[in-house]
Amino acid sequence: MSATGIAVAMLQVVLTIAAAPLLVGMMRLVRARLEGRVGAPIRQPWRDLRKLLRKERMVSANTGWVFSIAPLVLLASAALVAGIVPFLSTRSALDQVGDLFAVVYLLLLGTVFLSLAGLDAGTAFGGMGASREMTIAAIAEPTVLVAIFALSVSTGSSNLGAIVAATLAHPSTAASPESLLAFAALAVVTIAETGRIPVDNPATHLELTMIHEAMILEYSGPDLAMVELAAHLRLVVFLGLLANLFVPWGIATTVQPLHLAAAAAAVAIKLVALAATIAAIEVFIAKVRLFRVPELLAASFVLAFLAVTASFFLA
Amino acid sequence: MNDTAFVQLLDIAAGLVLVTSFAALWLRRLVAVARVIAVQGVALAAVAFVIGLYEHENELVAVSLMVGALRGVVLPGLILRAVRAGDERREVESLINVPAALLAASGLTLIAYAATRDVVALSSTPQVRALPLGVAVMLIGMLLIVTRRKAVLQIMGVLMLDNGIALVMFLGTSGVPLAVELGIASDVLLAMFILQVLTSRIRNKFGGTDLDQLRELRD
Amino acid sequence: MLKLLRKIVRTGRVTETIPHGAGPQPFLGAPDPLRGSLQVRQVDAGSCNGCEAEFAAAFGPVYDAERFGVRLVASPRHADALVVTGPVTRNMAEPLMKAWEATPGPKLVIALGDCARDCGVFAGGYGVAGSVADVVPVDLEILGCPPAPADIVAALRRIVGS
Amino acid sequence: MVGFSLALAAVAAALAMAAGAALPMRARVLWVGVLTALSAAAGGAAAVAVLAGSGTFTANYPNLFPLGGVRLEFDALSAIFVLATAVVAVPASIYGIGYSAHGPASRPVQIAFPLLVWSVMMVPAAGNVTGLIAFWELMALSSLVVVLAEHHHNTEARTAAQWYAAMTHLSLLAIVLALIVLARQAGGDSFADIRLGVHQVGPISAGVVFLLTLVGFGAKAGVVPFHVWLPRAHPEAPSHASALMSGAMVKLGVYGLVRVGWDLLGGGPVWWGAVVVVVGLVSAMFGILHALIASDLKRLLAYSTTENIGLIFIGVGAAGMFASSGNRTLAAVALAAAMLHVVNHAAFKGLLFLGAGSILSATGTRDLDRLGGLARRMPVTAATFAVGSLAIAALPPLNGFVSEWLLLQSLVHSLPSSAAVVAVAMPVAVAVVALTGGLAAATFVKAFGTAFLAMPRTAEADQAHESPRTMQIGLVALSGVCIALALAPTVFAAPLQRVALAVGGLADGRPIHTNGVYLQLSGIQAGLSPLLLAVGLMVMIVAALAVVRRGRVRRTIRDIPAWGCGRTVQTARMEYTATSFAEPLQRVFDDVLHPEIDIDVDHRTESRHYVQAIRYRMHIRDGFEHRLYLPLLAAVRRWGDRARAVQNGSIHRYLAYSLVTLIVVLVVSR
Repeated sequence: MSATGIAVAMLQVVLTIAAAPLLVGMMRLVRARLEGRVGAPIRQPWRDLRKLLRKERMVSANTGWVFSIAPLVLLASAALVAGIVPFLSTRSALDQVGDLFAVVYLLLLGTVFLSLAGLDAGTAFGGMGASREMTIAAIAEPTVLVAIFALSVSTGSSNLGAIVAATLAHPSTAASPESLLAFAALAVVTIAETGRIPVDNPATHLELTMIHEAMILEYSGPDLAMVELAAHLRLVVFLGLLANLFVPWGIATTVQPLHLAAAAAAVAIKLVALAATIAAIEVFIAKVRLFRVPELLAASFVLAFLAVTASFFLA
Repeated sequence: MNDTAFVQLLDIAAGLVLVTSFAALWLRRLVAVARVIAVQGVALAAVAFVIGLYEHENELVAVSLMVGALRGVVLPGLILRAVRAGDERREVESLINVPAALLAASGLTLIAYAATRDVVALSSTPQVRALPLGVAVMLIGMLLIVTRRKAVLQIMGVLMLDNGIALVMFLGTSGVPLAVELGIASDVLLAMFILQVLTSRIRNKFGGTDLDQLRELRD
Repeated sequence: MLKLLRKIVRTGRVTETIPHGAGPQPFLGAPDPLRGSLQVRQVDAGSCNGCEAEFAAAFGPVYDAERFGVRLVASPRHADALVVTGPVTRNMAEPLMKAWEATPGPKLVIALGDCARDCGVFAGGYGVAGSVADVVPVDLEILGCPPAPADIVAALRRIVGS
Repeated sequence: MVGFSLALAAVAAALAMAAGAALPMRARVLWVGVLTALSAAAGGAAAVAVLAGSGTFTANYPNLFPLGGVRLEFDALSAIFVLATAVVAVPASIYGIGYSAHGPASRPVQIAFPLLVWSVMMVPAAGNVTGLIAFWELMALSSLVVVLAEHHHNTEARTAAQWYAAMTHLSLLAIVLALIVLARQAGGDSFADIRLGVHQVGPISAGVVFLLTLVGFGAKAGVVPFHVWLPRAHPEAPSHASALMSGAMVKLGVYGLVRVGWDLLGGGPVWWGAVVVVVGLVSAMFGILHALIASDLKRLLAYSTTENIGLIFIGVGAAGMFASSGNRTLAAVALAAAMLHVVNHAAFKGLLFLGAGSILSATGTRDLDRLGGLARRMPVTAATFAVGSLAIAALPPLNGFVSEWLLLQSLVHSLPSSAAVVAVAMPVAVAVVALTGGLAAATFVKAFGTAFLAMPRTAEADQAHESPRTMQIGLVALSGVCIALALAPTVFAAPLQRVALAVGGLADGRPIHTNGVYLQLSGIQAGLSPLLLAVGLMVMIVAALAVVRRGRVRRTIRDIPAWGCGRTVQTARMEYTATSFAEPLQRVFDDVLHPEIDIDVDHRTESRHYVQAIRYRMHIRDGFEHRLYLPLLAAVRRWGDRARAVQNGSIHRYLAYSLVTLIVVLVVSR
């Protein structure tokens, strides 16, 4: 583990945290423009977070230590993942610390803590959100791991740096059926895990339809700021994984500042394009009923599964 | 067209044929299923087109254009008309639920791969390596026929089955003679007409084509 | 889908622009952290739903309150301001109190509509506990029966200061 | 050193049994606990010595039994299982001191527990067929006594013991048959002789021996369809004994399978591994689904044991498949994953059972729907149970994640060049492992969340209090083990190589490389450093705290009512229960679980339009028990009734039976 590697990892974490609320602001803006509105400025999520940090923190009598540490664990796991995922360079020091499996399970760690916090609130809606979140997390898991399986068959490793490097070395694999199928599968999971339409509606006010929002009804002030920031970060991490695993061009394979700056620009363009696409699609579709979500995830599982069979047999 | 590009295009087109058959199991609206089958027909034509271009067989290219017109436009168009003509509910009614059907189809795909392993081992051309896809599409077409209740969907299943057979032929023999394809196409067309006439008769007589109700006809 | 896309393209932007130089008169009681970001929890304390309709319109495409950093939230824990409508009925007095207690400070209460201010035509009704100010401390009142969306947006702008 | 430790373990166990028989109650509980812990620690020391490389220890006691002697052969494979036993037995024994004071302090249990610990450690140490069977039976009987501990006031314990006795003897029967056939054909009783003579065993006999082994040891391991005794016996046994049974005893099923199938028989065709993988897949899925819907905490843990044994079987079976198709390096990785999971599961499942025991003794119930709010009342139990829950849900940076990671790596890197059956099995295996991982996370969020968080749902839960000091020591020790195993799995690199070498028919080479911090696998380009992951998480948490503290948080307001959407009363009845938490997932898997739902609606007498009461009952049965065992039992009963006709009390008929038997014997033996 070299000092430059650690520096790259820290840089990634800081930049991702800085960019995540902006990306969410951009998605809200795209949505607003398609709805014929002006919309809030892109920096609005940062303003909201700054304000939340200056508000009171309220802790109800029912809750215990789980409620208090859950936002920290959620945010820390998302931030750590932001250091592992190759956003800027394949030379991040954290690349050897954890591979794609570690990334998936770290994100699950955050989900688990948030669900526990939802239960700890002791309200009906907190438990409801927790139960739904774990349901979706559990049935999304096979899709994610099987998609990783497909990726690591064609590249020979589950390490993120290695996958990216392999795609860079053989550009044609990016358009092979297995990586297209795996991309589609992971895209569906990304939408499910980050609570976007059609699985969950991030802007809903009706408790009965909530998933993510129901768990955090009890959080306020700085705790809420951490939960929100973590949700933004997770969105960026998932989108960044999609972008850089399948279309890695532009990423730096060195640690020279110039290359890193170019890589930052490249990944920013990819993220904006992906996020804008998702936001635009959301305008066109409605949220599905909760009990139809398993069908959606089953379909994504089938895509991942086909990706594995394709990589086994067509290769 | 160089080799890599050929392999990629072939795999993507053949993969699309398989993915559309999964989509046909997944979708609920009859109209959407019919459209997906149209896409499948176009993808199938693309397979033949790519092979024809790569191997410089003008006959195959011609066949591919015909296949595209027939299976991508004409037959699905007929089905769409049949769907729109029926005043019954335009939703798929299935004997098994969607996730189960999808998992079953994944299982069938694995079986197709396992069953064709020996054939694939004989030759290593990209066409032959994609052969299991065709077999899988055939099996999924049969699954569709077996598990769905409406006669219209059975017709779509037959068409998918036939698409699978055509895919196997294109991949396995590197080009079907024009005459054979013409013969098969006319057979399918004929079958479609007969089925359509039958379903409309049934509908006129009994007001629906739910197969479970067709059991009443046996005496 | 294509139909919707065509509609989007053809409609374009419908939000009314704010006349130039019509900056809001700052509301002096607004706490500093709330500049530029205001999360609102709406509480219907017994309204006829006229105010709700106008309030919803304020967040619609034409008035678009969201462009000033105002957003509706689902829980008072997330909120900076409670927008209360209607005369407070007996059954809603306690929930309103609870919602106010559940809101983390610094917080504001905005009474929306004439009923919220003085119970309007419902004053003295057997089911009415009183105006909003009788139950929770009110910081800002928006008058009208119901108030126009433009007035609502103007009042919200006084808090966020933009 | 190894010999001395094993002798010490035996002496301590004997003393503990003597203490259990002779001393008065208070002293009895204390001394049994201390001496059993000493015995287990001595066994653990021997295991550590062998794993560290002191070589295989052998000893011979030829005249112990009339017909055959006992031979001890303590190699690395034995050692890893003995280590797993020691990991759970030492804390469980100490925990038992406090736990037994309010419960199972009777003489039979206090004698049986040390015997159980010792026999569980001696089964892997046995070096011949006679010894293995003798220790096995000793283990079965002592555990049966423990399951029966509370039979006086609990009829459930009696049925549980009947199921357990039946399954354990089915298991013994199959094992004895398998080993006798093997010993006979290979021409020797000791394992060394069998290894030498195994080439004389034909492929068909080898297959039969393997299948019998799978049935026999699988029944002990609690894999589907032999799992039925687990969810009955584990809840009824005293909790520290459940911890030992679930954490260590069932693992001996895995030990037996590996020892006989891949060490003594030296491995076989691909289908051996494939069968084990399939059994593992079914067990993992079935176990976790039933754990998910269980609301009895100990039943949940028992089903989760079936799931984890399933995962270990997947590892072992995959290793077998890889070895048979020629990829012995990958086989070593898969075996390493399975063996590491054996140790890890011993630690966290032991911990969870001890935690369940603490809850049981504090509240008197195991029903999650009647618990809640214990985190504030039992902070030590809550914190340790949280560690166990995170570990068993395979979440980083805890130890369950490390073994699950290894398992996934070995499955994912089965290259397309291998046999068709491998290529078909591996995607399915990865999907099932992933789904079990996700469902396990949901299950343990449910278990921890409904037992410990929010408000208590009943008065018993409200009046709960932290358990005695000795029980806390057991809990803290085991969670310490979990954390240590999580942060430093690298110390297992060399021992796991020794285990791989000990199983000659399966693997060779060094599965794991390490430079102290990183885990690296041979033949696979993938790395992991659980230690640095943990450090990274801590750094991020500290950084987040620092940033948030620096913001001008005005103040923290505590002890206010929760926001219940303005409802005037907010009671614990409104919380999600364990059953409601699992409901969406149960609905997803309706086709597998087949819940039976009854809804009774009572109308008011005045009008049918007004409802008086609605009763909703949902019951989910164990499909295998319902469809396989109950019909089987009914059939046995019918045959039994029929057989009674044979026995009608007439002395003439009995004499006629003797005559017929004599004639048959004469004819057959000629």
